[in-house]
Amino acid sequence: MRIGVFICHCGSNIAGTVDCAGVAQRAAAYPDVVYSTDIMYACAEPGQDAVIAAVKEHGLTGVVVASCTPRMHEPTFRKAVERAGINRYMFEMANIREHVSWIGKDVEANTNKAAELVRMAAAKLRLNRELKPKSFPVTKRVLVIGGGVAGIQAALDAADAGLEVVMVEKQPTIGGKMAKLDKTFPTVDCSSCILGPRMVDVAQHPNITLYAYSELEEVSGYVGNFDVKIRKKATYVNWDKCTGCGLCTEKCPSKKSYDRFNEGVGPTTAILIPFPQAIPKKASIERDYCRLFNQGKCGVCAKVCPTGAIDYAMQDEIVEVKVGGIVAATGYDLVDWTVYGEYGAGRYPDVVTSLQYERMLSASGPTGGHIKRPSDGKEPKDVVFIQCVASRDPSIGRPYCSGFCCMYTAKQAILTKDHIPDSQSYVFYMDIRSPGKGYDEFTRRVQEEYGARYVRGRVSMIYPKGGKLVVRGADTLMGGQVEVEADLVVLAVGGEAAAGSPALAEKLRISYDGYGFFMEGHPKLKPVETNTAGVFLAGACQGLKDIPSSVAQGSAAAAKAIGLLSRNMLDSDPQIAFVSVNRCVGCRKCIEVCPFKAIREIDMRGQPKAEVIETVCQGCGLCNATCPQGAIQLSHFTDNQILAEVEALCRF
Amino acid sequence: MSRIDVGYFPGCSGLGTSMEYERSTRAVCRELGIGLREIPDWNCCGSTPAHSTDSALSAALASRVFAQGEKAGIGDMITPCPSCLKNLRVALEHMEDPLFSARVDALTERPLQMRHSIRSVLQILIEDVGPERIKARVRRSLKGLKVVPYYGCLMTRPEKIMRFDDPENPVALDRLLEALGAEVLAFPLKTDCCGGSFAIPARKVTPRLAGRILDMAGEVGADAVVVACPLCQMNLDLRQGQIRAGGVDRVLPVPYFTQLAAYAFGLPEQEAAFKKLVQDIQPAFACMSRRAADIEAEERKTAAAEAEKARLAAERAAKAAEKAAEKAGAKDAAPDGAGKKSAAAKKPREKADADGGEA
Amino acid sequence: MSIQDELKSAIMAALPDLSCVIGWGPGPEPLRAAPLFIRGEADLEGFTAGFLSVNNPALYLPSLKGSKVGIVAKGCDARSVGQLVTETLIKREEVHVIGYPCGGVIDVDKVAAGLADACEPGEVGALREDGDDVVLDTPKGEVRLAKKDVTADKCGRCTFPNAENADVFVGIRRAPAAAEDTYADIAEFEARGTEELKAFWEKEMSRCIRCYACRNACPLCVCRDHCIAASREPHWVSQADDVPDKLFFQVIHAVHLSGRCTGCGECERACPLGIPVLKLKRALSRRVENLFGYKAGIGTETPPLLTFAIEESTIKERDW
Amino acid sequence: MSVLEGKELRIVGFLCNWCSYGGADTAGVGRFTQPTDLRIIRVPCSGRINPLFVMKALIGGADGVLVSGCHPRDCHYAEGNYYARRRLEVLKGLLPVLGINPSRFEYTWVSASEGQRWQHVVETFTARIHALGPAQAFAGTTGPANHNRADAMVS
Repeated sequence: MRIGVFICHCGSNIAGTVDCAGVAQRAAAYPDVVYSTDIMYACAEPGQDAVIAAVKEHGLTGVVVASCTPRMHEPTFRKAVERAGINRYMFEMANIREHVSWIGKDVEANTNKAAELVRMAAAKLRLNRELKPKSFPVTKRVLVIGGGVAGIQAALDAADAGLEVVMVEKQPTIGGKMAKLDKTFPTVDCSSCILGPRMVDVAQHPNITLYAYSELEEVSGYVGNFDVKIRKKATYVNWDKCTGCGLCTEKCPSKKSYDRFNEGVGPTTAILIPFPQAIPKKASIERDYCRLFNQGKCGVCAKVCPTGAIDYAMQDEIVEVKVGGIVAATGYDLVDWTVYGEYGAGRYPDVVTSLQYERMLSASGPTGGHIKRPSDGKEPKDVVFIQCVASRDPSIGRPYCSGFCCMYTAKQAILTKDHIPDSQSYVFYMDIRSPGKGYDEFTRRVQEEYGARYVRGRVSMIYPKGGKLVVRGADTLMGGQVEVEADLVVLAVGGEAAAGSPALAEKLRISYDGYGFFMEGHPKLKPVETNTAGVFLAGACQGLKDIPSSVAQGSAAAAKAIGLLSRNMLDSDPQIAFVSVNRCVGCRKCIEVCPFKAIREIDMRGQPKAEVIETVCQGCGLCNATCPQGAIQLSHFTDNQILAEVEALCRF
Repeated sequence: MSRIDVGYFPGCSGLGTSMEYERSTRAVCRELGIGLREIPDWNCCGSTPAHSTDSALSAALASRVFAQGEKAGIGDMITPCPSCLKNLRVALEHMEDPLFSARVDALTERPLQMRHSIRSVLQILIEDVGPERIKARVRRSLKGLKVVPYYGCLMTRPEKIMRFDDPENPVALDRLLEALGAEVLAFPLKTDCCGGSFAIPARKVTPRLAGRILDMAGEVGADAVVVACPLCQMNLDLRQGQIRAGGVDRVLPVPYFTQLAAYAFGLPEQEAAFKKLVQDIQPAFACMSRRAADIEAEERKTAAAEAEKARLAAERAAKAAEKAAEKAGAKDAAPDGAGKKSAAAKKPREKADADGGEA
Repeated sequence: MSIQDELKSAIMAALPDLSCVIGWGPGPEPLRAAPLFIRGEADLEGFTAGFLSVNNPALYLPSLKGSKVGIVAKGCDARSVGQLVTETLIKREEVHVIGYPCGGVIDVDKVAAGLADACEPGEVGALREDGDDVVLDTPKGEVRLAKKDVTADKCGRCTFPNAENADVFVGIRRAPAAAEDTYADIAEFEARGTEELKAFWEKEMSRCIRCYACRNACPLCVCRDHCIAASREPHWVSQADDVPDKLFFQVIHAVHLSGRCTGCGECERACPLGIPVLKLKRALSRRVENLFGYKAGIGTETPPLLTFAIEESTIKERDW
Repeated sequence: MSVLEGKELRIVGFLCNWCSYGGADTAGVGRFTQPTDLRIIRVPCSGRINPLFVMKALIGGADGVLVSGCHPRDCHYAEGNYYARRRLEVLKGLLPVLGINPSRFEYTWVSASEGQRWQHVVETFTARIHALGPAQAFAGTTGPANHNRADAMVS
């Protein structure tokens, strides 16, 4: 091999504490190095041109650039060497900026260290092999998981672009959290009026197939060609026959079911259509509350149903689809706030969550849009809002800001005044966080025009006294304690990743953080991609966000999916594992550990052997470290390449 | 009854302001088979004022207490005072850090050798003795006495140090008082501040905070506020004049739970030491007796009514069974089966009669 | 009927369905039995199962995959079978395990020590068990040695004397020699300190002749011809005859067996130079057992290094 | 290849590309000064790290070996670090019986944003290795030094 070494000064960034010429001189003596020089800015156009010129002039077959981190410019230089006519993988970088010049001032030590890093890079490069990507066809269909506003947006955008879309929603209706809201900030628009038409679009779009009351069972395959199994949970109502007339829900004798859609504000029936605008507008039976399932006799709904849609023997069903890309839009849940003893831990009925309050405010909610205290049904006059409940609280493992509570609390305070003009709202807050178009103005309006009293401080205790709730807290601006006698307390409960998010992440093989939120590919530059190719994120599942941000991310995720599936063929990264079949003894250990199910067993003349599914392999190398005889190797990070690096460093 | 032997740290207030706590604690522990071995030549726990000036000095005082225990072979000890408890626990916790421990050891010149634990009297009564055994020891039930349990700020907090009960809504004292027969009322200010720590820096605050607790206790209809902390007791009991001056007019006795336990166990006044309280508890006991009589009368009435109801129900069932048997008998001639049925139907009736007779 | 005879009839009963049964038969010397491949009644002559049945017949199973094979198994042999099955290196339905209660096996090196100047072990004419003793015919007359003094170390700490996973078990199950493996030998060894141990291995490995007998005797070393000790791709060790390379081979063997080694001790027994290479494997087995409660070859759970837990209750990472 | 005699010791680091290598980059960008002893080998994932690489380095003359990957749950490849954690934790049990001071090896988790933590890890580990001093070779080397053999491997 003929190796060329280029030591970058990076202006004075490297040259300030590394003798670059000295390093180049030492590198010239390394095995197979035929050309070595230092260079002012390797990444700039003249620098790249110099590399290309040297390749041609000296007939180089491999290049080492010692400069910044490969996480920055490896792609740049790979392209450059490719332009020079060398395979892009016949290139190595030594990180002598972030790992040398920027972290030490001792020129002698830095120069020595830089020279050794170059030696390692050259030693590895000698074992590099030319790698070429392979291409494969894609399935032009997208799976959207979650039918909240983010998922709806992603589905509609992708469907409008001509892709087939499969939407899976866990609940019997799409709409998500937004469908539960009465109004939206800062325009105080009717939430269901703006969301409703979008939901209808989903139902009517010829390119969208909706599986409501369904969950993702299993995902296999890889970008462009995922095989997805969807579990359609039994609704005990044949939706092909159900017309959504609602007769069954009127006659159902079990009237004490927990009303999931209404957050338990009022009871509901065991067979139900979640709300009037539900999509699909179909009835389903909550088995836990149905008399027939629990007491063995009833069957009223089956008797009254005009189309004979009720089917008590219905079983879950598995549907299999092939998709090319996946958008996860699973949203969030409210944190279980009853961990807070100081707010009564759920003992006081007149302490409600913000989402329950939305249902009370909603004209289509169980109270018909009248705000009523759950304890006695009376109209409250003094309403206390407590912000940052289960947000920004490390003591319960929720140190993050939920981001939307400040705004919806302001909105709810305004709506309270609208509903009950002689009411007085109090808002306990930590900070008012209202960045966003028209947001800060909104939080000012609630104070200035609607007379909500904002108290900066935490609430230490809520306790009942004479039919009221005493809310005691600090007023950190006035420097004292305040006590408010409230008729109703609304907790602005923060959000957390939707229940089951980690399990879904495992199925999708994407990373998730300690709170269960899915990890984006890069916090700045890849906000909707994940580290698993072909899986994208939209909405609060990636991190809590408000409606416009969720919608924007839904569109962004759709754009990524559309971009991906606009091609007929995809290229695979060649830095993947490969098997030398004659060394493989078929012990299956690599198959066992592979996080991506990218290795399968094949039969080769009666012998079991491992085979890498090239399009699925992500190149982690776990199999390589597992295989006792080293029969499976990770291209570009083979045992020999790493050993060469180790040995370049060894003293003995 | 199994005996429990444990080291005992009375704390300074036990010798003065909370003599009644100390005296009743010893009596109650004796009655429940808890052998108290007082730490020989004990000293201040380091709570006041050392802990606000020098944490190592404060811990050194605590460390000497443990060292004195060690001399007597005592590793586990209890104390009635939550403030002592907190300070001794904090010292133990901090001394887990070798650097801090070294500072303390330099002061005491006597590094601790044993593993130490310290708990409150309330904790040992609830955790080691348990409500059942306490209930079994009651000779003079507190039935009819309406009480609110007041834990104060320290008994369960800081959570990480005290590691006892729910920090916001503790129930240990509730359970104990229930075992003694008292009616424990829901009391939302269980762990509120009594103002004790403001007694010197901000004197006006104390009666206001203490007043709030008394006011709430009165509002929920309590005859007495039951406490477990000498400082709380003093603030709530001694300051009722100041509190009245502040506009809260509630006169309530503030006994220690150990005093009530001593009373319920039938121990003499010199051990219950109610005379040491500023607010007389006797009116509360008078209330209790009246109410107990009412309750018992009510209970008799309901028992009788229920027995009557049961009797009627059984009668109805028997009649129905007889009817069914007749029908069955008419339908097919199977006298065996029918006979069995009616015999079975008769049984509850006999039983109901017997119950009714007893009532 | 003696155990030996019972085993013979069990073998004959099973043989029609099997390509062969592996047991023990006459070896090169009276004290050293050799593996015996029984294909018919005639092969049963000289069959032995007992004190001299040292070799682990499970060694041959992976190479006989594809046909159903029977083996006569001591407890430790059965653990090897169990581990091979767990790792799907062999199919359970392709093995017919005939178990018997093992009372320990001979350690010929210990016999040599016991014989002292009487003769070489190879010169012993026959071995007879007599109660707690063994009696050896030597050119200089009978030598009587306590059986426990000539029994292999592993048998003293044996917790698994009976092949619990056997298809057929002959005889009455024996109580284990020890309730659990305390790894006291490893603790004692480790207590010698790193400096002394470094010198120890330098000395031991300088004697190593790189014959790979340790590897070849190991029933779980299934790479065989593809061992990375001899490959160029990947090239983990050089062929130089120096201590670091030879030691590194032992490290490879130990690391490859971590969470898999059943402690049959064949590696150490096979070493012609008596280098105690089992120590390294046992050190790792102890660690695996402490961390994951896993004992290789018992039960069917996935070996701990081929799986993981999201929260590891026993691993406390260093907090920096 | 020699280190700066008397100044440096030889510490080999194996870092996963996505978290810890990024963390070391972040430390560099933040100019968090660190000792110069460490040489970092970049691998895609801590799961790629065969414990034998660690042993190769230690027997080959590294005075210390440091492995760092993504925090549990944050693995770019979802599970690699979980396997690494088990394997490296087990490996710690081999060092003392081999006669290698177990303090010469450590593994930890550093995310791409934890530049300061990386600095702290490097400082702490380097100080630890300096306290132990240089490792002694296993006597009995007769062949040429290892890297020369590496050269020989290719040619």
